[in-house]
Formats: sequence, structure tokens, C-alpha cells
Amino acid sequence: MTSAEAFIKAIESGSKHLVIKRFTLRYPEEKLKFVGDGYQFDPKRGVGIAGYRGRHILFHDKCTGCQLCAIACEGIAEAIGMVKVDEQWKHNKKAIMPQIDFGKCVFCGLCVDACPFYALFMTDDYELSSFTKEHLIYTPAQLAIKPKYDGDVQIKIDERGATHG
Amino acid sequence: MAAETAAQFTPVIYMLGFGVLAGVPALIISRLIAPRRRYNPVKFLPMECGQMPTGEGRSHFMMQYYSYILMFVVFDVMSIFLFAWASSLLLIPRTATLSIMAFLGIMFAAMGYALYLSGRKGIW
Amino acid sequence: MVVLAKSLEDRIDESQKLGLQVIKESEDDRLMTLNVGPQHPGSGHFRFTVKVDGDYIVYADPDPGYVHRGEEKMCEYRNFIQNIPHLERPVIHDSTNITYSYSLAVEELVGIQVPRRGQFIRAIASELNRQVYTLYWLAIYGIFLGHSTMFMWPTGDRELFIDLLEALTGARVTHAFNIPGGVRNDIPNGFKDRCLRQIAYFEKRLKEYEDIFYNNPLLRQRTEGVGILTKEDAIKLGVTGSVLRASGIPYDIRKAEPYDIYNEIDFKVQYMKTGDSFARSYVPFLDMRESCHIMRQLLDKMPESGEVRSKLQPNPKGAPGEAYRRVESGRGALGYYIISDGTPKAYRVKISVGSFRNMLALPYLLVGAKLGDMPSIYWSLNYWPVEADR
Amino acid sequence: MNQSTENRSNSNFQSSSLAKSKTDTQAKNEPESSFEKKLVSEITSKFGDNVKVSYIRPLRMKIIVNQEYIVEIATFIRDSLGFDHAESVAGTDYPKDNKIEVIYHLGSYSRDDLAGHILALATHTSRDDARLPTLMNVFKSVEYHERETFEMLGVYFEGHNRNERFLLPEDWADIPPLRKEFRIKGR
Amino acid sequence: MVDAVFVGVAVLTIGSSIVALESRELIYGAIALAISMMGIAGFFILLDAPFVAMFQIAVYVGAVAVLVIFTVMLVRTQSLFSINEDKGRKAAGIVLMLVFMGGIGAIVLTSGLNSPSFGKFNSTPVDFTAIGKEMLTYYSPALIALALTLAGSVIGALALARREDIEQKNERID
Amino acid sequence: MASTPEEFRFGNFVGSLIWLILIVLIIISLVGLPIIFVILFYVPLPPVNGEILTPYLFLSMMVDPTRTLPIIKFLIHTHLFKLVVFPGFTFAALLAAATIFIERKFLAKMQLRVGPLYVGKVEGILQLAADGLKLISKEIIIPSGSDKPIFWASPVAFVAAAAAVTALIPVAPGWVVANISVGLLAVFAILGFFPLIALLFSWASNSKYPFIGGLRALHQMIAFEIPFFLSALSVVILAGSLNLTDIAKAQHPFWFIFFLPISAFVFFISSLAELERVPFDLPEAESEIVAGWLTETSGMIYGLLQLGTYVKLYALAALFVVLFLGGWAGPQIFPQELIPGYTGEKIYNPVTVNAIFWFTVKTFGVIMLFLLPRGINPRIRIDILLHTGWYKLIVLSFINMFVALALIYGGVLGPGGLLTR
Repeated sequence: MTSAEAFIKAIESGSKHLVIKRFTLRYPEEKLKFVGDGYQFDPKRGVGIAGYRGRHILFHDKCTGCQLCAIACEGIAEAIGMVKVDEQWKHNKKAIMPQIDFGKCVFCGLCVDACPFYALFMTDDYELSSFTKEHLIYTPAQLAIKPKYDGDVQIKIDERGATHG
Repeated sequence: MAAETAAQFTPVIYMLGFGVLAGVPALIISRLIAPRRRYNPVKFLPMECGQMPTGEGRSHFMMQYYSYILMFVVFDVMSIFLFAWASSLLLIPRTATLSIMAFLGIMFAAMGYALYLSGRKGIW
Repeated sequence: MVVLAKSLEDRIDESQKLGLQVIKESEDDRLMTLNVGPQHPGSGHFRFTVKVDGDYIVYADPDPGYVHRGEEKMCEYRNFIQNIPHLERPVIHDSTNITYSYSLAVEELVGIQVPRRGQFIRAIASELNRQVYTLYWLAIYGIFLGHSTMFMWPTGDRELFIDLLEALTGARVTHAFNIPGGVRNDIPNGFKDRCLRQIAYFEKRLKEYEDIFYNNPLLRQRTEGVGILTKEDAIKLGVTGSVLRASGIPYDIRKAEPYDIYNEIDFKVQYMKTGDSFARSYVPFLDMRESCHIMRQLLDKMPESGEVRSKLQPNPKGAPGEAYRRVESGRGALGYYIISDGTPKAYRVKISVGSFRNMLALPYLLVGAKLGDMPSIYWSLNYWPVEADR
Repeated sequence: MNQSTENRSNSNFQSSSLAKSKTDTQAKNEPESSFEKKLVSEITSKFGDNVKVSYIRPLRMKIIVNQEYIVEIATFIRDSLGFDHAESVAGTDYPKDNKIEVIYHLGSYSRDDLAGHILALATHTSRDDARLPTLMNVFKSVEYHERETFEMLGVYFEGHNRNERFLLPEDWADIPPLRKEFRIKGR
Repeated sequence: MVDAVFVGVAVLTIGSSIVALESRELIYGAIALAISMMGIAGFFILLDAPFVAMFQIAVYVGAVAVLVIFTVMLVRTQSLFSINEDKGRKAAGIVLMLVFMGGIGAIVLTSGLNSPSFGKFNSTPVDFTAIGKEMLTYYSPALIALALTLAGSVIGALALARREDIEQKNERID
Repeated sequence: MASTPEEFRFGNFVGSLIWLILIVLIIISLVGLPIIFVILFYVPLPPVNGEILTPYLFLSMMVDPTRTLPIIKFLIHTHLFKLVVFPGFTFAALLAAATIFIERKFLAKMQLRVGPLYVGKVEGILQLAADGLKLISKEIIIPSGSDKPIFWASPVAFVAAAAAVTALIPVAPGWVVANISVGLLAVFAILGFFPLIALLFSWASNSKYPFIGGLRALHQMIAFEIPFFLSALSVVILAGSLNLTDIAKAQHPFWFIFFLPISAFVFFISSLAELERVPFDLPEAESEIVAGWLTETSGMIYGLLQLGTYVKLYALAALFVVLFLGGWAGPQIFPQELIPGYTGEKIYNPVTVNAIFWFTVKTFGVIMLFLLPRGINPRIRIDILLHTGWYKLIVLSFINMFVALALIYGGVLGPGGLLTR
């Protein structure tokens, strides 16, 4: 291939994209759709998480305060601490539950793997920004909230290129 | 007698002046409204990729290609002479082309030899 | 200025002749010392000092360590499982591969086996992540050469694979997906179709990359014949990955020491013989193509159902002994040397990474090159500063 | 702890580790292993007692040599066996035995039948005066690895042209960090 | 109007040439040199010779001054030409200059250029195309001589240009 | 449900437009009118319908077009207007600003991005104003040890020199700020200042990377100045004049690009190099020498240098149009009468408006061509650049010069030629 030909090809390849759809995701308006809605769990396949690894959700009715999540985390991020809660559960005599500092959490999900009672899961909520570090510490009550996520954009591929949504 | 040519050129001078008029207020306004915090002398160090600057900024440093600069000074003159020829091309007899061809021939020979010389001496 | 010497010894001699020792005596005023990095658009978290004589580099000295975090020391204080999230920090763009060889080594020490389906999923994740890394690398190679479109396109197309990995693992870059004994979770529904569709699209895109970038005469002019690493020098310097393969040695860990499922996969090791900057940048591109091919096979041959990980006791103890396992990462061989003393923690973990090994070639390739060749040589070494520092 | 560190240098330890590695996915058929045995026996027949074989597994061999002979043996390995580059140089600190083990993982690019093989060449030095001859003139590729080992474990490589700071900060004034007495804060 | 402009340009030219000579910072001297070249171009414009003026700017400012600044930038120490303050010599120089200028002025004043009829004598400005025409027809041997001069100068410059470093390297090898 | 901007709502669009117009009106009435008044007190005004015009009368006349038109016409034909507004600085600066915006959107489209999007509601049209505000409100950091007078003066000189180039470009018949008999040479003479300024600025920065960048700018200039001159030479041969207006008029039936395609190509390449645009942006090669000679710039100094660069881009594109694309020539598409049946004084000159329209369209076409290589090509190396300039482009431009000579002497063009009108 001569260089002139290659130049023409390059120009053609570049200018072809003037009519191809754009790939950018306009994040605050558009959000990606995830597989599932987070915290799906299939007990048959052993521990594990599918869906997104966002912030955690804690099911208070299942948590026994066994601290296994905190033990799993202490070598990784030291994000999980156990705090007292004002709740009376038969299976949680000590009434302690995990509190997660998302300023430290690396979202590896090993605490979820460690939880033997299926009380801790990860959700698809990743918008955790705050103005102070203290606000990133999620108490058990905050962790119990089920997030609302409305992403509906997926990569679509057609003859005019790949696009988000 | 001299007014016509000078009058032709005055707008260019005015335009230069107007460019200055457009540029200076921008700098002055910027100087007025921009913050000027001078507590950190490191801020004013020349760029050295995050290191403390070593050596001089204006050092004795030579690009290898300076033979081209020498050539440029000569061929700049040549090309402007060619403009004198080109603008009067329609007025002069065709035989005058021979002399400009001789001029070009000498210059081209010189250019070829100069390029050869600079390549051979490893100047560039 | 004729510094370009043929063999490595000549080049070393040349660098020493023109380098530090000589400069101290007489030539200090003629040379200019330029810092490239750590705050330079043409360096990563990395610094190297070059001395230029006019337009030619006569001395180069890499100085890594700006992002050294002591991963090897940290590994001695944590359990085998707890090591995984922080071990992938050095190369978050290739985080599956860097935990892959770690898992292999720990599996050898602990003595467990990965189920067949788990091996396939591992390989799929590894190939996907290799694409992610190579696209990112290619994007930076593009912007280093001043080709802004080549920065944007791979960065955008990388999204295809990141999305797949996100569907697979749940995280976009730091997957923490491979663990000793298998993988964390099974593939989601519809993953195969989506994967095949996106691979087909990506292969179309690769052609366009070739048109606008690799076949561009200006790029060819800039990279061909620049920074030639001959076969002998490549062996001597012990470079790895695409740098090695560009110098004419078809060496790939996936072929040389097939781990997991790779001995059942049919693929060719891509290599070029010229060993210049262009070849070093083109071999990863060929690898991406081959990787698409591999991924199709993997998706095709994968068993429909089965376990994805074998049962591992909560805090596994390694048998006393040592293991050295390697995988082929985006930057070449990535080896883990783990000594275990029978406790749940490793006694010593040594990470042998491709970037660190390829860095050795940097000063020898830079000496004698022009200053304009510096970015193309530097980034064609497939060098990831954070990984080299560990 | 103490027992295990002693075990590592013992050759009776190799059988158990070989048994462990049998569970690996790569089938451990005997002919492969015999090839490695042949390789190692070439070294042992040449250097006799100076070479102690630590283990021989499929694709992996480890020999421990005395530091006086390491350059000689490395040259032999490079020239006769075809291991032409070092993949990694790992130093390990054994405070109980008062020794530092430096281990070179050697691989081969030039011989196709050795492509997957790693020969681990280990040597020991004392902790108090850690000095080793450099292998830089044998394997060029160990240059930065040895430099790293110098700053991480304080092993001075005689003959290496740059035994100096590499990865650590410029103002590092502590003991070499990979020595066992260097503790991470809070751990 | 024209006289005022002339005086302004003259002041600019002479002043900047004085700065060019007297400046301690070489780079300012070079800039002043460029400005004085532009002042000369201004004279040419006032003399109805726009082509020559543009020639002056393109060659002397665009090429020669750039070359001078380039060279000045490469000079390591700013005090290369250390100015020896010698008052006697300075005074003598000024006196010599005044005498020279007076002589030139006297010649010009007595030559008839000052006479009122001179304005009629050369009233129409010379078209620059005429310059090209004359240069190519009547003065064509001069053009060839010019070409030879230019060729000789560029070849001579390159023949004289040396690579210090190569020679140094050769010496070191020897 | 996420709301996407891709859903085009006409109501929103109209609403944002109305808001924009309202804001502009408020600004004009608060700022513009007082300024107009101040100016009117000092500008000599023409008599209208026998009355001596005063500013107060002027204001009352603004609502009556028949009385306003002569004033506007009078104002338009003053030198000040030409200098400041139309073919002069404001026109060039506006086109430069439009170029910056178009470059960003165009490149973004080519690179599968969206470019500026949020500022100004409609596809980010106010991004440029926002950038300007940002630059003007940023601190100017002058590196220690720098040469302060040169450091401050260089950006101003850069803008001034770029503006001086635009003064020489004819936009329509008669619409040129400075109609010089040696206009083309004057353009070249002023273009020679730019590497000088870059060199001085890089020297004044007292830093290594600007130093190398300045040297590179100089080398680039010397490599491409001579092909630049010589490619224009063949145009001069065909046109027989150095006046840009004459050159534009000389290509009335046939544009010179049909006879001189190689020259046009060389001119285009040299202009790219002159403008330091990709693939010739070596003086600012960011992966080698941080930002080249712009490394130490900050705040408005950077802004002025960018403004100068883009004004220069407009000037060279316009020069290309004048030299090769027939200047303002184009089919008459504007009607003779704007309002049918209107019998009063002529509102506008359709020929001039047509010329301006075509000139602008062509200039933008050339500007797009200047922008295109940035999306396609990598940067080249300095030795390749010098080699290209000295060995290839000079030869190419001479080839086309001989073609032009043959056309003249062969009787095709020139006085009495076959194709001459």
C-alpha cells in the first residue's frame, strides 16, 4: 500500500465517524443498566455475588452479630466495625451489627462471601459521594435501606456503531 | 510624495496597535481580578516535572539542525528575489527568463551541495 | 551524530562513554538534563532522566518507585484470601491476570483443584481483561504519539469489555474475581450472546484502528526502525511479553507452560521479527485479534453447567514449601513466587512482573534515539509504572 | 516456624511438596519429570557437592549452591543448559537461621524444550554481612532485580555497578524493609 | 505629517540601535537590533519603496534577527562581550560619529538635494515591478553575480560550520 | 426514568433561545447603549435630511429605518469600523472563536465523543465564553528567574501580529483594511514575527522545556517558510500582481487551484506547519517536552496566545481562499431587493453581501480542512519535518512554478491567453 493510499484510507476511516453514533454515556442523565438488581444470590453455587458490587445492604433480621465480616475485612480495608444497635433480635443477643466506612471500603465483596447467614449483600448503588468523611460511614440503619436504582442504558450494537442506549 | 505608500501601510500599524489594545486590557483585568497568592515559592519554580530544577533553563544547547538555519537566511533572500521577478513577469521579454533560470540553477546547485555537505558533515 | 550502535555491548559502552562518567569531566555544558516524570504528560507515575545532546539522547536512567507500596511486605501480614484485593491494585486495568497467577500459586500450595467450568470462566475473564488492558495501553500509545483520536477510540471501545467484566464480576476495574480454587461467581444469563456480539463488533473496529493508526504513513515513519531491540539483546535483557515477541521470539506462557484450560485452546503466538517500536506496538494489537479468537473458542467449549469453584476452608493453610507460577498477562509473564511455612499467611511473596523486566530495556533503547522518539520507545515497552513499583 | 524454615533447605521436604503438586492440573507424567532430572544431574555431575538439589518437580527445579561457586555455576547453566535469562530474583530473610536466601528463577527463551521450565538457583548469605557476588555479568537481566534485592534486603552485590536506592524514597533511612524485623506499623 | 513620522521613525531606529550596542543583556540588544531593522523598513516605506521595505522585514527581521537571537540564546554566559568602560575611547567615538554625520550632512545639503526643484525631479514613486524588470533585463549580470554570492555564502557558511562535539569525540578516542 | 438530552424538545430549545436573547438585550441596554452614547459624542456624524445630527436625534431616529440607514452606512464606511469591526479585528476574532468551538465539536464527533455539552444549554455554545472567563480569572504565574518584560510583552505581541495579518486579507471587493500593493509580501513579512516571538517567549521562561519548544518552533519555521513562499510564487506568476485584491480578482473565471493543485497542496501543508497544528505541533509536543514553548504560560497569557493562534489560523485559511479559491467569487444568491416593492434608499449591497457570504463559507471549508488532520494523524518527528520541508516540498512547489510558467508562455493564461476573460 502506498502512503497516499494509506492516507486516503485514514481520512476515510476518520471522516466515516462523523456519521457514526456517539459512544459517550451522559452519566448523570443516563445510567448503565446492570445485570440483575444487585444482591442476587444463588445458594446452590456456594457463596458469591452476582450483579453489581456497590454499597452493602444489611438484612437486620438475619444478622447475628457474628463479626465474620469484620474479621474478613480487617486484613483488607478495615472498613467494617461492629456497633451496638437498639434492636431486639433473638439471634443477635449482643445486638451488634456491622457499620461500614465507605471511605475505606474497596468493594471487594469478601465480607459478603464470609457471611454465613446471608445477611450482608452488595447492591448496585454506587453513588456514595458526600461532603465529609463522616457521612461516608454507614450505620446499620442506613445499610438496611434498599436502594433505588433507575439505570436503563445498555450497550447496543447496530450497523451504525455501538452506542449506549 | 511619500504619503501614498505610507497611507497604505498605516492601517496595518493601526491594526497592530489595536491588537495591543485588545491584549493589554485582558492582561490588566486578569491581573486585577485573579487571585495572587504568593505564600509558596515552590509555585514559581520553572517546570521540571515535579523535581527541583537543576541546571540552567537557558543553557548552552544546540539542536543538530542549525545548518538549516544558515541555509534559510540565504534562501529567504532568494525567494524574495523570485517575487520581484514573478510580479514583473508579464512586463519583461521572454528572454529574461533565461537569466532567472540561471539564477535558480545556481541556487539549486548551491542548495543541493549545501544539503549534501550538511548531511556529510553530520551537522543535522 | 552517530550514536546508533548495533549490538547491546556497543550501546552500553556508548552510554557509558557519553553518560554520567564522561559528562562529569568535560561535556556537562553541552548536554541538557531533562526530567521526564513524575509530572510529565509523557510519563506515568515514573521518572526517567535523559541527557540530550541536541536532539539525541545520550544517557537515560529510569527511576521508578513513585508508587511503591510494598505489596510484597503487605502479603506477609495477610491471609491468602485477604491478599487478593490489594494485590490487584498495582494493575487495576489487568486485575484478573495479576490475581490469576497468585491463585495458581496458592492452589499449588494449598493443594486444591479448580473445576472445569471455573477454569473456563477464569480464562474468559483473563482474556477480557487482557483486552481492557491492551486497549488502555493502546490509547496511551496513541496520545503519546500525538494521535488524539487513537486515544478516544480505544478508551471508548474498552467500555465494551469493561461492561462484560462488570456483568461477569460485578465490578468495573478491580474485580477480585479469581480466588484460590476457582472464581467468585458464575457467568450471568445471556452473557455468551452478549460477549459474542461485542467481540464481533470489536473485530470490525480493529480494522478501523489499523486504517487510521497502524497503516498511517506518518506513524510508520515515526516508529519504524526506531529503538530496535534485536533478538539477542531481547534474550539477554530478559524482556517479556509483547516486547519479546516483537523481537522475533514466539514465547507466550499460554503456550510454553499452558495453565488451566489453555492446552485445549487452539491459537497462534503472534510475533514480529523487526523488533522496532512499531513491531512492539503492533504485537499487542495482533494479540487482541488472537484474543478474540481465543474467547470465541472458550465460549464455545465451555461446559454448560458445573461448579465454578471448589470448596475452600475459610482460612486455608498452605503446605510448607514454595511455588512459582506464571501466567501471560497483558505485559508478559507475570509470576508469583510464594513461600509458605504452613501458616495461613505467606512467608514471602515475590511478584515478578513484566513491567519491571521490560524497564531494563528502556535505557538501552533510548540511548542514541532522538528526543522525539522517546515517547514511542517508552510506551512501546508495554510498561506500566505502578506494576513495576508494586 | 523454626522447623519449617529448616525444612525448606532439607531435601526430604521435597517429596511432600511434590505430592502436593500432583494435584495440579498439569498431569505429572514421569517422562517430563525425568527430563528435569537429567538437567539437574548435568549440573550435579559437573559440580558435585557444591550443588544441593532442593526439589525436582515437573517444570520446576531448585538447586542450592554455595555463594563462592554461584558465578561459575550460573555461567555453566547459561552456556551448557540454555537458561539465558532471569525472571525474578527473590531474597528471603530467615532470621532464625541468620541467613538470607537469594533465589534466581532462570528461564530460557532460546531453547524451545525449556520454554516452560524454571530453574531456581538459590544461594545463601549471612544476615549480618550480607554479600553476594553479582550475576550481572552472567545474566544481564538480573541488573534491576539485584538492585531491588539490595535495597529491600540489604544484600550487597559485589561487582554490581549500582548498589543503590531504586524503589524506596530518596530519604529512606530505615532498615531494609523486607527483613523480618521491619514491622509494618500496627501489625 | 510625513516629517513627523520621519522624525519618529528616525528616533526609533537610532535609539534602538544605540540600545543594541549598549545593552548589557544580549537578548535585549538583539531585540533592539530587530526593532532598528524595522525602523529602516519604515524609512523605505516613507521613501515609497514598499517592496524593499517588505524585503527588509522578511529577511532582516524574519531571518537575520532570528539567527542573531538564536545565537544569543545559545551563548552560555551573558558577559561574553564584556563592555570595557573606557571613557576616552567612548568620547572619541562620539566625536568621530558627530564629525562623520556632519560631513555627510554637509555633502547632502550642498548637493542640491535640498533645492526646491528636487521635488519635481522625482515626483512619481517607483513601481516595484519596474525593479524586477530592470533587474532581469539590464542588470541580469548583477543577478547572476548575486546568485553566485549567495551560493558562495551558504556553501562557505556550511563549510566553516563545525561540529565541536564530533571533533571532541575524535580527540577523546585518539 | 432518566431524562436524556438527546430527546429534543422544541419547547426547551425555543425557551433557551428566548432566554439568551433576553440576556443579550439586557446586556446591550445596560452596557451597550451608554457606550454608544459616549462614542457618538465624539464621532462626527453626517447631516441627515438637512439637519445636523446630534446624538439625541440619533437615538430618536433609531426606530425609523429610512432615517437610520444613512447613518449606519456612514458609520460602516468609516475607517474605524473597518479596522475594529468588519474585515478587521472583531470579525477575525469571532471567526477564530467559532473555529475553536467547531474544532471541539468536530473532533469530538470524529472521536465518538460529544464535546462541550452543558454550558449554554444548546450543545454547549457558551463553552468558549466560560473558558474565557475561567482564563481571565486565573492567576498568572510567572516563573522565577524569567525575563519579565519579554514574558508579559510576548502574548500581546503575538495577538497584535496575528491581527496585523488579518488587516491585509481582502474579504470582499473594497473591503480590506489595508490595501497594499505588496500585500502578499507583507503577509509573509509579518508571519516571520511569530517564531521570533515564540523564541523570545521560550527564552524568557527560563525553563528547559519551553527552550526546546522555542528552538523547535524556529526549526519548523525555517523548514516551511521557503516552501510557503515558493508555493505562493506560482500564484503571483499567474496573477502578475502582489496585491491580494488583484490576485483575488485575477482568478475570476477559473480559480488558481485548477492550475496549481500542487502549489495549493504545498501551501496547505506549510500553513499547517506555520500554525503548529497536528501533525506539525512539534513546538507543543506534550508527550516529549511537556507543552513546548507554552509550558510556563498560565491564565490570560495562555488565553491570549491561543487567541492569537486561532486568529492566525483564520488569517491563513483566508489567505488560502484568496490565493487559490478565487477569494469571494461565487454565484449570486442574495436578491437585489431585500423587501419586494420597497422603493426607498437601497438597504444593502447584494454584491458585497454575497461576496462576504462566499468568502466566509470558503474560509470555513478551508478551516475544516485545517482541523481534519488533527483527528487522523500522529505528530511527526523534527528530522522528518525538516526533511519533508527541504527535500520534498520545495521541489514540489518548483514543479508547479514551472507549470505556471508554461501556462503563461504557452498562451493559456496571461494577457491575451486562451482562458483569460
